[in-house]
Amino acid sequence: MDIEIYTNLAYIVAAALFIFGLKMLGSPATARRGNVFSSMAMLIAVIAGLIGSQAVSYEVIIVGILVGALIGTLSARLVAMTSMPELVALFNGSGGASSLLVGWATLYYFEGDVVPTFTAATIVLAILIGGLTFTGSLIAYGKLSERINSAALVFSGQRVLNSALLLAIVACAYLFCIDPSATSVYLYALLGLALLLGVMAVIPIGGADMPVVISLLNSYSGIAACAAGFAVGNNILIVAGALVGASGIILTNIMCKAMNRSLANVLFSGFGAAKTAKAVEGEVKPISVEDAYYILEAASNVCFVPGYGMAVAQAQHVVKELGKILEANGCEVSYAIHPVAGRMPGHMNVLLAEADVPYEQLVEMDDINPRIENVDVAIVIGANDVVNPSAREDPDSPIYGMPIINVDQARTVFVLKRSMASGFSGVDNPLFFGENTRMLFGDAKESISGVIGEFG
Amino acid sequence: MDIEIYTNLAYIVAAALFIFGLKMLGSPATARRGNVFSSMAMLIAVIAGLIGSQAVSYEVIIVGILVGALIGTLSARLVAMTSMPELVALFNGSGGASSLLVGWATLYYFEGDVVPTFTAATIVLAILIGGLTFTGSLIAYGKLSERINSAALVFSGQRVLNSALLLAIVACAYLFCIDPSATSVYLYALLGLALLLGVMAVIPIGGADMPVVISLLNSYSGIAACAAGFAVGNNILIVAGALVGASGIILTNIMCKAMNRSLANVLFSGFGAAKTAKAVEGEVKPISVEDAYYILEAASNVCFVPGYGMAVAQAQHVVKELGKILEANGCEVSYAIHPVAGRMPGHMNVLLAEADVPYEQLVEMDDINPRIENVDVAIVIGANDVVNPSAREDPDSPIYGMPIINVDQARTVFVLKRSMASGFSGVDNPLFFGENTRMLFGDAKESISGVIGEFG
Amino acid sequence: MQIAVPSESLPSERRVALIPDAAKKLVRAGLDVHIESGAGLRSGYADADYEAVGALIHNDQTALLASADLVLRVRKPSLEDVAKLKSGAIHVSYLDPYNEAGLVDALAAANITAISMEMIPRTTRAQKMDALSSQANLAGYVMVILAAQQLDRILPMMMTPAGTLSPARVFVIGAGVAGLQAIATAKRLGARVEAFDTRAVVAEQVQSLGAKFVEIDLGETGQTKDGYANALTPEQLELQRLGMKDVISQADIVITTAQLFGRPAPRIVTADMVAAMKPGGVIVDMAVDSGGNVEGSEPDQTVDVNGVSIIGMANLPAQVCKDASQMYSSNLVNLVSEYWDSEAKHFNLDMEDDILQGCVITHGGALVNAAIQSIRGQGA
Amino acid sequence: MQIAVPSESLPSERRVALIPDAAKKLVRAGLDVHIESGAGLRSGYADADYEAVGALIHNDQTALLASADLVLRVRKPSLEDVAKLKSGAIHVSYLDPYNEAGLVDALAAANITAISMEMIPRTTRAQKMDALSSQANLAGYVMVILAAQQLDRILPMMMTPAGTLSPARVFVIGAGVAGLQAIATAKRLGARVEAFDTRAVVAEQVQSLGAKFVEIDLGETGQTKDGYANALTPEQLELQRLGMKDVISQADIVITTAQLFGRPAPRIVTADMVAAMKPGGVIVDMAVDSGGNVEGSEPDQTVDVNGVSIIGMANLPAQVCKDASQMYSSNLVNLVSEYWDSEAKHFNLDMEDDILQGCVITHGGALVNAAIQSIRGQGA
Amino acid sequence: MEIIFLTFILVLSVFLGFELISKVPATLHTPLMSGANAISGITLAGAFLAAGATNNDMASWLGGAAVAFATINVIGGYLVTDRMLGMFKSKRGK
Amino acid sequence: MEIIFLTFILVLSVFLGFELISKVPATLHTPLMSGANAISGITLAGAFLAAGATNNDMASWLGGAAVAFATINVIGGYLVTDRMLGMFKSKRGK
Ligand SMILES: NC(=O)c1ccc[n+]([C@@H]2O[C@H](COP(=O)([O-])OP(=O)(O)OC[C@H]3O[C@@H](n4cnc5c(N)ncnc54)[C@H](OP(=O)(O)O)[C@@H]3O)[C@@H](O)[C@H]2O)c1
Ligand SMILES: NC(=O)c1ccc[n+]([C@@H]2O[C@H](COP(=O)([O-])OP(=O)(O)OC[C@H]3O[C@@H](n4cnc5c(N)ncnc54)[C@H](OP(=O)(O)O)[C@@H]3O)[C@@H](O)[C@H]2O)c1
Ligand SMILES: NC(=O)c1ccc[n+]([C@@H]2O[C@H](COP(=O)([O-])OP(=O)(O)OC[C@H]3O[C@@H](n4cnc5c(N)ncnc54)[C@H](O)[C@@H]3O)[C@@H](O)[C@H]2O)c1
Ligand SMILES: NC(=O)c1ccc[n+]([C@@H]2O[C@H](COP(=O)([O-])OP(=O)(O)OC[C@H]3O[C@@H](n4cnc5c(N)ncnc54)[C@H](O)[C@@H]3O)[C@@H](O)[C@H]2O)c1
Repeated sequence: MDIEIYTNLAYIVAAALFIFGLKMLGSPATARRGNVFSSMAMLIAVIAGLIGSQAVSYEVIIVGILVGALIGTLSARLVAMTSMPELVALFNGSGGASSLLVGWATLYYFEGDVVPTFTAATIVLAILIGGLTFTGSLIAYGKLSERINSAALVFSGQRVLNSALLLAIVACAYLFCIDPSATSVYLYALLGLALLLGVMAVIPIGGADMPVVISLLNSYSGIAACAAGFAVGNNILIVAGALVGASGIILTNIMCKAMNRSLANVLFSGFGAAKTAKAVEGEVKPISVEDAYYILEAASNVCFVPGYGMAVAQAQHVVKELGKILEANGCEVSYAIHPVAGRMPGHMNVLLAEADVPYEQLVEMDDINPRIENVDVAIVIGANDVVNPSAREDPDSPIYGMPIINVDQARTVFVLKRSMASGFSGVDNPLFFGENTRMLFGDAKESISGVIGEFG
Repeated sequence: MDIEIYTNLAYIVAAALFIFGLKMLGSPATARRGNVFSSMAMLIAVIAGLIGSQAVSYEVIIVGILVGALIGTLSARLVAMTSMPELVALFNGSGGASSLLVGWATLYYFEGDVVPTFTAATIVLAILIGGLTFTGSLIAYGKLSERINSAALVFSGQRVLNSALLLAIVACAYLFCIDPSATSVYLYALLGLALLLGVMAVIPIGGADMPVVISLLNSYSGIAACAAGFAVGNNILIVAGALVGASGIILTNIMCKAMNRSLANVLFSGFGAAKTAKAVEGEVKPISVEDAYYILEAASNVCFVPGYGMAVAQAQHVVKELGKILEANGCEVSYAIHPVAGRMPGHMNVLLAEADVPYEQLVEMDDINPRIENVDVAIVIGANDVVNPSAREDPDSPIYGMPIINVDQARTVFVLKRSMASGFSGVDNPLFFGENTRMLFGDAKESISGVIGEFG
Repeated sequence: MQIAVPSESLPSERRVALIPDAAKKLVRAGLDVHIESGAGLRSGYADADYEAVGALIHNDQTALLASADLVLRVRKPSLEDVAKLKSGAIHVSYLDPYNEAGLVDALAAANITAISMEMIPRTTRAQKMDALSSQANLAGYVMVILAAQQLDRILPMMMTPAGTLSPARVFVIGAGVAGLQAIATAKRLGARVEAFDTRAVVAEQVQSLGAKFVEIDLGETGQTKDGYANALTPEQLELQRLGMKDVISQADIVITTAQLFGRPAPRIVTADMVAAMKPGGVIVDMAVDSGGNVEGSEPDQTVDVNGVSIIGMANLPAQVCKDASQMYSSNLVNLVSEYWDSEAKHFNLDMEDDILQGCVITHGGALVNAAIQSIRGQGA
Repeated sequence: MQIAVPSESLPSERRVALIPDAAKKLVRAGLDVHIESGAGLRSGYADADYEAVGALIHNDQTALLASADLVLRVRKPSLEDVAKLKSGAIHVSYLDPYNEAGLVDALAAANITAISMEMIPRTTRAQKMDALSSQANLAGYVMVILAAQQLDRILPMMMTPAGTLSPARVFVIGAGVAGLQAIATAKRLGARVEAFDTRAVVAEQVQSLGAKFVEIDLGETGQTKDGYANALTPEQLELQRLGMKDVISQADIVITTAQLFGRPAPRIVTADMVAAMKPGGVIVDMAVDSGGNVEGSEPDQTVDVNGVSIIGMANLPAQVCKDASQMYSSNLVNLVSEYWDSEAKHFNLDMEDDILQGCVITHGGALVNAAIQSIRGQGA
Repeated sequence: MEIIFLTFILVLSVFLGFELISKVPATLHTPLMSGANAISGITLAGAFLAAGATNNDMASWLGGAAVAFATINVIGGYLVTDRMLGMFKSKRGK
Repeated sequence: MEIIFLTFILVLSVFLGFELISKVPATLHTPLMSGANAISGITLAGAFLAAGATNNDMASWLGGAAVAFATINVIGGYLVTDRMLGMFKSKRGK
């Protein structure tokens, strides 16, 4: 009893350190110290756990630790910096496997005794989520390191198969919980199904989305640790697992936003979303100020394309301010001026000179168009006709033949305007429906100020 | 046992609702809903607590609730809006009293049994903090409603008395814990001392600081509830109490900053700080961007006083931006231009026109000086000579006789500059050492951008 | 294909139809560019600059015109010039076809394809050839500089040890291309700017430049489909005058830019309004050439009316002839390039094209322009 | 106490020493203000405006001067004017005391207390009376307007359908009061502005206006304690010329403001630099009156040197005479108010006062000014 | 062991309390304080234990008083907070 | 009752986890993920229970494997995170 109290006191200290560590990891200035805090917490927790386990034999433990430490150290030290994400995936898989094994091993405590249903349920969770994390991470690793085809793998009957898989898992889990034991066939079925689930969940996701998948699986491995914690009744597993589970979800969400996707889209794209993707083409995709921030924060080449709306909103000063913030963020910034933007020749020049945008950053249409593909984000500020692709593509358009700034060929386009209304020439603009276009509705000045606020 | 599980499940739900409620209370858009959430949480917790208490007789409970509800409802409904802060103080005092009583009553459970030392300690805490909160809140109420003299009460021997009081409390607490019982004389001594402590802690604080004191006592009452929770072993008391205790401390801190004082200053000013206050006169008081934000956020009349440093920092655009944000915040904004500010006649006009500050907001020195006392915050942006009070006061100064903008007579002055260096005329500036002056060191543009970021 | 750029015959015309940079583009496109000696001199371009880009210099204007397939110039040709052109040649310049019936007839008779730069339609696609806009833009800037130079005050506000100078008040009437640029320039100089236009749609544009739009309720007005203003009824003009008198009496500078295409300009500022201005005030009348918006304005003169100066400079863009020439040349090059097939070395004058339908006045020996024809119809 | 404001005798001097608003302040302070009829006319102020604020109008200048205790004017008096003054009167105006030895002697002989507005010391406290600064400030603005009007280009950048016009380049030499205002005005108009000054301390001030400071290493320079520049050695001048030639050859507008107080201005822009400029370029020489910074500049003329115009306007502030008069009047009113005891109705000329020590030239029948005395000493 | 759990809960709640409140505009200082104050009336849930016990008169009297005081805090606190917040309605709506 | 406490702890931890991470610059996404991943190796503390028991061979084998896997996660995770963060050193320092 005494030992239990002391280990748990140590766990409390460890929990506090984990909390500090995670918090500090989220900010550039403190991230490294945060990692040290968190590793100290781990040391305390592990030593306390070791003492608290009141182990009878230490051989297996020592061998396990030695093997694990060796593999962990070597791979962390030797692997090239560029393959870090794969490595994290592998480590994450180990965590999942460990949770699965702990859950499984717990069953053997009860030899002969009845396993309480609650414990059985937590064991099932630990096994399921641990197994899913394990194989899911392996597949993610494979895709990232291109050991397996990194393209999304979609085959007919996939949805049916996945549905069947889920059904089977629910059934086995139920049957196992009714009569839980270390020798239950359902246990083995569950083990297999969990591993299969991980594979099935990740194969239909493309390689480019892997970082998000890993982050999600990381969150899962926290949940798995949490479930294992319930199974063995260990506080620190629950606290640390829950912290990782919850903050992992948030981080995943942040990453999705930075990639311009919803979490749901990533979570379920494996189950048939690929099919429906085509259908949403031609849809207007609004974006929030916050999401715009995440994308801009990660961009390294931003081009502003101002139009009459910037003048109406008198947004030139905030635009310049955002430009400077982006530059400070290590981003290349330019202002592409279309000759007829605005309502008088040189309209944009007057405004941008007033805001003291250096002449060097102003580029002409003919200079920006050849390198527009390298622009990560083209921010169209209240321009419309001058970025209307139908001037280039649609011979029936009244503005056909007018050269435009080809923002539709930039990686991402933000269009800042108040509505879907057309511009001076009154023609519709297919740009707004583009695949890579995001509409940031609202007064341009307010929208930009909002984004600046997010950077603050 | 079953009941205990269900009440505790209810407590979990309540805890979650409390957390949501508190979070939402911190933002204008959601505050009201947050209060509703929190009150729902309270309802759930109270009902669960009532059922979980497995009370034998309900008479006392019902009478207590009726009396409390009547008083609470009537006072909340009838008291004028302007006396809200006093009322909150009274309510807070009731909370403290309740914790004290619960702690005290717990002793009677053990009739004959030995009270565990831990429980005794938590009881002492509940009584001490509860008692302190109770009388402290009453004094705060008295000062606010001016039923007692709202000035800080300082008398000779106060420090000695307070030290003796603290010593006595420690001694009694120790003696009580050695042999805890409902009939211990030390218990009664503690009760008395706790109540006295509350009085002694609050009387030396002036009426103007009462809101901070109430916020702090509020935090204490949370801690008292938490201690009572430990005494009776009730989870929701611990969770809710700790939440209030911790968030109360943070809120107190925020309020101190908005008042330009440190928490330590408020906490200990009663114990003799009043004596040393004089000595710190003539000291430079730097301020952080964050603290500047809190003060500006609460200001209703702000006057910018630009000088040459604004030109050097090219801060005109961000200044204008901050001006607009303040206006949007309901604040009156003006720009006071000293005729010789800058390095050429009309220097400030050029800059502010570039930033498109409306001419209507520019005021001349002779117009602002008569009403400078009404200015909550004068923000001096890289000006120095033109706000140097020695031009007004010190006949030996080389700039004696030059009319200046009397920012030193504004309620608060922020001086934004990079160092303590002197300006064009090379004379020292006593403004920087003023009682109501805060130095915001750093490049003016960065400082202002920082403040804008805080508003974001 | 031989392009000829004769010198401008009007001595006050300092612009040139083709600057060396523009000539270079045409040479590159495979056209032979011939320049009359000294054509660019008044804009600061020597013959050598043209030769450097591959153009040929001619001393004899008559020979130059006679051999040209395409003539580019700023001002309308004289009747003698028309006589010198070879049949079938294309002639591009300002023409003033609404008022120059005789010249148009002569061009038609000589079988010249005459393109009038004023008649480039105001469509989005034609903007790059729109010389009216490009020159009006510069005129807007010039008017403010002239006014600032004439005014006995400074435009910006200044708070100085020697007191505060209040910003000058500038009132711009007509917020078209020139008016907007005038607003922008005056704003830049720090003046307090107000503007008025009969087209209510431009209020937003005025505000987008940080100036104030003066609201005067005139009832129904409107604009033609090309973006030109409709003429006002006499009652509306009276209403407008009353509404503006107040603003004018407080203004230090008044700039009028109200032109009605092809017709005499409206008289907006009357003598009593001028009289109401403070002595020292300045008025710039951009429409002085087409009748004048201001009572008492005289072409190319600065008239003093009780201390108020009325500047009536006719050829405002020529004040900044270097930039004006550059922009006009660009317009011409854009026009030529649009229809020049550099593969086939052929000038592709497709008369179905909406731009050409607007700006070609005579072709194949006849008056082909619908707008001018309809005016003639009325006249008959 | 009777104050007299005679008309300026120089026909080109459009300023007036006291505008009605300023006269009002003096009247309120209990002084009798007498104005010669028509004195304010050239700045736009009628006699009636003065009468309205309580000043008296005189037709006879001689009588006016003879009865005055305090004379306020812009330009230095003629010897005849001095003769008309009554003994013991105070005379405030520009005086040019370094060069006008005869006039100074005459003033001393006539027992006039002569205050020279150029000699107001440049202390922070005296700034409100500092007419040199207030007028130089306006001159800075005027120079840019004049140059912009003369230039055959526009100053701002414009990206238009007819091509991009690059911003004009403006080079300001001497970043004192006038130079800084010139920089600010050119920046406002959208030009690309560079500036140079021998005093390295102004680099920051130049940058604070958004312009570029041209660094030329001249070795040791420096400024006097009053903030005026020291004269350069011949070697330094040569270094500076070389360094600036490059910048000048690219500039569209060059503005020189380098004056050395009381001495001939340095010759900064030589003929070869002028020749290196593009045709159409414009130079404005503010120092033309004290010898000229630019080779070939002529007072009150615009000289054309191979297409480059050199504007040598001597009295720049008079171009904006209304504002210039307002500021000069303010300076005078501030000076008078500083020493006028309105209780005791007494003019309190405390010769220990550091401002008066600087600006009073003659007093009590003698030359009292230390600076002028020391010059005389050297001369002897 | 129960103490351990309680301590765990305490520590986590304290951290959560710190994290929950970050930037609060000045106008919300008083309502937030008042709202938090109402929550601290949670002692009510603990007071029932004492008030409902019949075994000891003193305890149940103390408990009754505790219930009354806590109820004042709870009811009064929520009502007052709501009244205060009602005044902001639609004034701002970020 | 223990389950109740554990659930309490779980709920509070989840809330805390949500609150802790708010705005994270893109450059920190991977390190933060990796650092959090290392924390999820906490299963190690639970794996000892199984690995240290002699009473059942199977359990101790499973436990041993669990220990090894978890150790990989912990050691590797912290080292990799540190390596990544080392690269930012002094690049930014808000
Ligand atoms: N440059 C010239 O000299 C000149 C002269 C005359 C005409 N034009 C013509 O004007 C057009 C110029 O193209 P453009 O792309 O600059 O302008 P545009 O096509 O007229 O589009 C401007 C867009 O800005 C948006 N907007 C207006 N106010 C806004 C605000 N406060 N915040 C955010 N968005 C706002 C409007 O959309 P919402 O209403 O949905 O917000 C509108 O679609 C061309 O067609 C050109 O031919 C040019
Ligand atoms: N208006 C005119 O015509 C004229 C002409 C000549 C001289 N003057 C003289 O100039 C003075 C004008 O007074 P003033 O109050 O405007 O200026 P000032 O007295 O010269 O003070 C300017 C202050 O700005 C600060 N500063 C410089 N760069 C900064 C930056 N990047 N960020 C923040 N602060 C910065 C400096 O302090 P740190 O170094 O500590 O930052 C300095 O103390 C008067 O003495 C006047 O007589 C005026
Ligand atoms: N579609 C295009 O690409 C394109 C190209 C060039 C110009 N435009 C548009 O065409 C419009 C007209 O251009 P413009 O400057 O050549 O026009 P303009 O020279 O014919 O007239 C100048 C301005 O004066 C105004 N006006 C006329 N009578 C008036 C009166 N009595 N009082 C006050 N104002 C009066 C007109 O409304 C116009 O705004 C502009 O709005 C411009 O934006 C469009
Ligand atoms: N203390 C005060 O309150 C006060 C009042 C007015 C002016 N000032 C200061 O006095 C200084 C001079 O004022 P000013 O404009 O009347 O001076 P100025 O007219 O004597 O000279 C103009 C400028 O030309 C520069 N110059 C001289 N020789 C030059 C050369 N060879 N090449 C290039 N530049 C040369 C000078 O350095 C000066 O900046 C300014 O810096 C001003 O700020 C101070």
